[in-house]
Amino acid sequence: MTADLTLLLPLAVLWPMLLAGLALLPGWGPRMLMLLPLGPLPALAAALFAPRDTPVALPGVLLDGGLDLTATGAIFLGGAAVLWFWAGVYAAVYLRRDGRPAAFALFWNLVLAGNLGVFIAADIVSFYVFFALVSLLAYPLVIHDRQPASMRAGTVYLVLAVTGEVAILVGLMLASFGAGGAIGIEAVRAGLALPSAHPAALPLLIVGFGIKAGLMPLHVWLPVAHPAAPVPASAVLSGAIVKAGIFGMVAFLPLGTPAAVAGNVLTILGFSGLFLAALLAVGQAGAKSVLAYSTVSQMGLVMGVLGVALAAGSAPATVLPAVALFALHHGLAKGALFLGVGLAPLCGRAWRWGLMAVLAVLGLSLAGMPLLAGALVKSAMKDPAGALGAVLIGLSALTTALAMARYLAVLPKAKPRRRPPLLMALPFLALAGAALWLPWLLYADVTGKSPLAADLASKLAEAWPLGLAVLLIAGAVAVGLKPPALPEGDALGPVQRRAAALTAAARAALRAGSRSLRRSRPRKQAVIGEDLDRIEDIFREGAAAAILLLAIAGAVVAASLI
Amino acid sequence: MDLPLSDILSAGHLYALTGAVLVGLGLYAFITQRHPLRQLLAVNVVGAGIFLILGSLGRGPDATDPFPQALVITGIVVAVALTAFGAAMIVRQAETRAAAKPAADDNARGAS
Amino acid sequence: MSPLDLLVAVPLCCMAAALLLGRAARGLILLAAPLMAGLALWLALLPPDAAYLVGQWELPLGILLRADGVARLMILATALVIGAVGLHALVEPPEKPGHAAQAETFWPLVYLLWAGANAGFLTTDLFNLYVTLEMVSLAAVALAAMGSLAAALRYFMIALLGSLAYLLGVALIVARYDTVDVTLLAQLAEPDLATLMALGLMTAGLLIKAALFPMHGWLPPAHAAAPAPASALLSAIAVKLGFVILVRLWFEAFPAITGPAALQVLGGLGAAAVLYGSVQAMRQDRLKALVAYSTVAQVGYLFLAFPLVAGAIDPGDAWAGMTLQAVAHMLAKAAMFLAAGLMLKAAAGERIADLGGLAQAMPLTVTAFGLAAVSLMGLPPSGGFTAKFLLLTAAIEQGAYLYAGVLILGGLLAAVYLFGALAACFAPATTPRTPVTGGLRTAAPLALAGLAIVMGFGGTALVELSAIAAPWAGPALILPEPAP
Amino acid sequence: MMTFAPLALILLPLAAAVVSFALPERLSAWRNAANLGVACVKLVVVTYLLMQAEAGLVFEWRYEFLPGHDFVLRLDPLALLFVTLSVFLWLLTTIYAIAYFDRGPNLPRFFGFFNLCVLAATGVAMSGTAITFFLFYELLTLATWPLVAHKGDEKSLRAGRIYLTYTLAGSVAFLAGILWLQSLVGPIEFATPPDLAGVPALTLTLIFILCIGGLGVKAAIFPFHGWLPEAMAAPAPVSALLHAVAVVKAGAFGIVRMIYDVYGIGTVAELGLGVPLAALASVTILYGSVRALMQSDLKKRLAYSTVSQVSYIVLGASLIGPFAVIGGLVHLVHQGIMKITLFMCAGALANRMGIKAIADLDGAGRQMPVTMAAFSVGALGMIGMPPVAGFISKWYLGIGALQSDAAWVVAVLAGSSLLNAAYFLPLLYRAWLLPPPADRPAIRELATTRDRMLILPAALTALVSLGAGIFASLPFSPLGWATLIAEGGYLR
Repeated sequence: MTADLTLLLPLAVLWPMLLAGLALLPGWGPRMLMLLPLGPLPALAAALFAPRDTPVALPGVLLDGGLDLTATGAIFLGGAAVLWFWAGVYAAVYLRRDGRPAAFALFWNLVLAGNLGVFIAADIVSFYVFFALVSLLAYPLVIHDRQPASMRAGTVYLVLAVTGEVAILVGLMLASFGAGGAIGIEAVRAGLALPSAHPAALPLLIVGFGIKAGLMPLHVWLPVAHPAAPVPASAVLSGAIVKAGIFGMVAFLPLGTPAAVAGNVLTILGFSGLFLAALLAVGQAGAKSVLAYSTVSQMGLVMGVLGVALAAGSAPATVLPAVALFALHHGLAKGALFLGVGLAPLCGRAWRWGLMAVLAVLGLSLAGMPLLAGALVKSAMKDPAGALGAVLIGLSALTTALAMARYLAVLPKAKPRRRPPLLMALPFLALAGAALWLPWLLYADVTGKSPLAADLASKLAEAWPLGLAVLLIAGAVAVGLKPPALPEGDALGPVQRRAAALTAAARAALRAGSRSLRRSRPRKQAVIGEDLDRIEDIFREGAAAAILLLAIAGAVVAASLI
Repeated sequence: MDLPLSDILSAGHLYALTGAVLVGLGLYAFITQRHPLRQLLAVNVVGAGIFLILGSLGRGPDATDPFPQALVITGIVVAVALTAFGAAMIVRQAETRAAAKPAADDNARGAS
Repeated sequence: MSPLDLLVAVPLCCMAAALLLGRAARGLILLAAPLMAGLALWLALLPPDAAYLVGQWELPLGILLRADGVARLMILATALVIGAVGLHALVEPPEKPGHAAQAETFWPLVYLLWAGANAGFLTTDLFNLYVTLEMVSLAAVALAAMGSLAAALRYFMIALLGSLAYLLGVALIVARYDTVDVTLLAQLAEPDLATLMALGLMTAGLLIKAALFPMHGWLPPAHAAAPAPASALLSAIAVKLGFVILVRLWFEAFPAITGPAALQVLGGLGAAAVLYGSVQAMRQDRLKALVAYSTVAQVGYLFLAFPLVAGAIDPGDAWAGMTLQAVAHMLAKAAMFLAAGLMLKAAAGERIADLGGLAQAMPLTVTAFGLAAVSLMGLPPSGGFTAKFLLLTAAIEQGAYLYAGVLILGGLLAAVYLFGALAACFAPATTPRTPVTGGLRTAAPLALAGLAIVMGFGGTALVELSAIAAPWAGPALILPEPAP
Repeated sequence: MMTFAPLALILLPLAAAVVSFALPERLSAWRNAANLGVACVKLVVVTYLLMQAEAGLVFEWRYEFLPGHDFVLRLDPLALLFVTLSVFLWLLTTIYAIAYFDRGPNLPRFFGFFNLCVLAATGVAMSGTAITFFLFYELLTLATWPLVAHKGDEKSLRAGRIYLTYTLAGSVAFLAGILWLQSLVGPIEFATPPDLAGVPALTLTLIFILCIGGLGVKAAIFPFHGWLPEAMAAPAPVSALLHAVAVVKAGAFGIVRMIYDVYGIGTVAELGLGVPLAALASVTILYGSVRALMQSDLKKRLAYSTVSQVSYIVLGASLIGPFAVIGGLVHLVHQGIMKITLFMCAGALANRMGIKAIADLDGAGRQMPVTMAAFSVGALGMIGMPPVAGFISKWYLGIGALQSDAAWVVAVLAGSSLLNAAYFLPLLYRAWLLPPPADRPAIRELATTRDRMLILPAALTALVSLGAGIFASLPFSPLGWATLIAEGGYLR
């Protein structure tokens, strides 16, 4: 029985690839779009039923790769599968009039395969393959609508994704070498903890995964790329794909051995992202941008906590379950929030109020409203976050709440008298429900504590930042205060302009240089040629022959006498 | 090296020396003269000098060595043949030139 | 009867027949070519100590013919070259338009050249060598005269000068040693002034015949102007006789008295010839002039080899390299001249730039040119490569890096000018070409060039053949076992 | 009989060459049949040999072509790697070439020299002595020259001239080097590396520089790479062949032989020659990439990409570590498959739609999706994106560099990956995402047999390069074979 169930792991990644292949068949594009929800089903089954920590070897594949489902990985996998499933249902409706169904289905399924594969890879090579798949092939999803803004966003995305890939590749090489050439993820992580590990390995990995997960200064692609994609794709980008970066850190950070420098840097960057990104979110004009910044913020929280744990040398078991749970909640909630953006124009009148209510609950949950799932996962995160971290997490409720309020405020206006189609509403509600329910369900299993352990009063007491936020929002609304309008991708614009100017300058310099190299020297050949002609004329004379004859005869005699 | 002149002459060296002088004269003419006919004659003078040298070698104190003589005869035959051939070519060239006056094929580079 | 005298007698008879038959003599080559090839092959396969005394006279006076490795290879190559050139000339008579009589004079000259060359390769008597030298010169000048009388006349004068210098040297030798036989001289020779002067004069005279730089002035005009088959014979065979006689002089008659410095004079001139000939060839814009200058360069290799042979501890490789260079050049250069002749006939003019479109119009002829070029450049697999490889190995082993450098550079320069000509054939045609191809016309150069290439595969056999009765292997005529 | 197997691999293409030269154009169907038939027979022979070699058999054929110098054809595993690659790719290129030219001028000549190239490349692979290697190496130069100059226009002739200038200069340098070495240690056989103990270090270094310089010309190592972009004037099948298999690989292969089978890694390390060579290769890698970025012609960009990529092989060989040499060897195969894909696609684009400049690529993906899909796989592989085969090479090279204490090489690899992405991804962007120009007529990509022959070989090589990456650790995968070679010979 178990033997059969381990096969769910390869099936989880092969099945979407098969679906992707089918999308290539001529004329099958629309059909495969309808079948998008089928993709993550084996993965869901695997997350539920496949045995944990039982590696499946895949002899001959890559460098004798393998798949393995860890307990943490299972939560990531399950959450991603749920999100992908409902987003798939949503996409099937949302994109039914789309002009490029085959392309969407193809890349959707490939990214899905990569995303799921990241969570179950047992060796670094497979991991890297899946990571590259999810990272680079998400590009077509970002630019799916081909609008100029999307294309620009796609370019930024691609540049950073490729940079991240290279950083990860080099980091993994260094790490694998440090681990004596091992390629198993466990062994490599153990190797990173050794004092002999290459000093650049860990930073490179953090940079690489950080780019994917939106670590603060490297996050610039995220607020431009996530909003550019079609709604269901944004949902998986922000909900699931970002988690690949988080999972990378989960898999490779050598928790349990103190790594002060890397840990502290990660902490600082993570927590500053937590606040800065949320504040930047407030300045955004588009609902999707707000959500994207919110994602940066929330992922900053996760990475901050991971940084603290890394610096302190906390055991993985004390950190990872909480991180997984947090990621699960954030993924599902953020997915639902994104789907809400797509639903908003379709919800007239009463539907609008219902939608807003669900979204508000989700927002509050993200902000850590007591009794909601978000508070639960945040409380789980406070343990490994240390004292300061816990305070910061508590404070973040304020900024998150502001961001969420902004989100609700800029939600697209509804067209009158529209009813949302069932197959778009259902995924939204299902994801929202899952986000609010699953953490409760899993809390005990994962953390080993009862979700209701802490008393209600203390939780409410900890919610004061949330109250402050409510007050601030009410005040702002009352006086008509408008947030500043900030561009998507904050620092990106100026950087891009500088880069363009530099490139142009370099091009011009190179061109000038090559031109000056090509400038030919005056040709002397003709002059030498005339001389050669004259010499040859001399040789042709009989007189010259006679003289040379005597000379050579003399030379031979003289040389023989030497 | 105070050989009296008579000794030199009696040893047959007179012929050899004359031959050498002829060779020198011929060479000088070959170098200084440009016309093919004159060059041909100059070469013949050189040849005559060489044959004189060869011929003088056969003259021993008591008997004549036939070997150099044989060589000289063969050489003269060859030289005569070649001279005739050369003269024929020079004549032919003169005829062609006369036939096609302006087409001076001598000054063309390379082949003709 | 022995192949040694037949190889001389048969061409002489053919010459007589050709003189008598006039125009009808052309067909004679159909008989002579296979016959001579067979004789040459027979000669090559004779036991190592084969010799023949013409007319039963004892040595100082008699004419001894003997076949060492060099002679065997040269005679075989001569038979192949003249046979192929003759068959080619059968269908492509070497005549200028309006000079139909030229074709008549061609055939006797060919046989005269053949007889003279064979006799020269076989004999070791300095005076006989003089006679053969003159036979060959006479034939060569007459062949050259088929193209340009002026060039031929210049050739004649200079060649005559060379002959006389040689003769003077022979006279001095006779005076000093009273013998002209190479093998006897090897035992008698002493390094006195008379001998050295004789050697110097003979060498200088022969260098004219062999057209070694700077005495090559007569060659390019004569070879470039002659009809293609004549040029082929001139470049392939006429210059080789001078070379072979020099080999006899320096390595057989006077190895004891030729100092290293004197050898360096020859080697240095050879090296200079390689470079100078190549540079001049690069500058030519007419195809046949280019090929002619290529001969100047290729002759340089032969003399560049002299110090390498003399300086080697085991001279077998260098010796073989020198000999094979001569043979490979014979085959390749004859092929190249024949191919060039056909190409120029089809082309718009005689310049290299006029060759456009020929690669398409007459691919086989261009292939022949190309294969010959490969051998001349010393690219593998080819006889030229084998020869240069052996020489280069010898040069490097002796630490003669200057010669090694010239060998390498010469190959590169050859590539520059020969590929330049080949590339021109690939250019598009400015006007439609009427290809001159078919039958023996194309087959002859192709076969010769093919042989030059095939030589590259039979290196071991050729090296062994070249070593037969070689002077460095022991006293002449007391012959060693063939190398295992 | 089996000792003749190497000889058969030489004689088969020779036969095809003779047939190609001899048959007139109106019998082109027969010529095509002969070419394909011989290619298939070779493939069968090689498959058989591979299986025999797996069992440890080594075939050898020798002939004394000059006293003391043997002409040796030897099928050791390294030779088989290259032979297999060339035989496989040649079959595909032949199919492609038949479709590409259809009824062009001068095809007998083209296919004749084409087969001579196969012969020479196979010979280079199987050479058992330095001299044999040189013979085939030079033959390769000669046989490819008419192919480069095939079109006969001024550009092609110029390219041919430049090609010859470079390669002939290179081969004489190589010849001088090996002759020098032979004069010191006797004939060099790869199977029994010479004993270099008595040779002064300076001499060895000079000889090494001569040889590597000579081989580096064909391997297009900076600063000897100038001929390669020029050679783009040749028709597409030739470019594919020059760049993917025959010429550049022969150079790189020779460098591997030089380091591992002539000098031996011990001597190279002792003389300190590995690091400078690796540095040179690194410079080439980066320089080629930068130059590729500056090109506006599709084939030129691919050419500079080759300059860059081939040096990976040299890099792997010069790093002298187990993983590095595996990486270098496996890249020999991987780069071949991927680059031939790219060139065949570029040729198909030019042939079908007249696309030559990069700016013309707009919308090509929509009109020729199969071609562009294959192109994309090749390009992603070049970048090193998994699971395409190029990734495996880079992985091994990176780890190998670390093993050899050369962490800076990893930075080179990373930089090169970024540059590769920078010059390949815009191509894919144009082809897939931009609309085709309005005036370009619509075509059906796989309408006729000829179209399929033109495009499907590239599709197949694209699939193979995917497969070589995904199934890298199967026993007969390129990686498996490279590991076998390394373990059998170079890791002792």
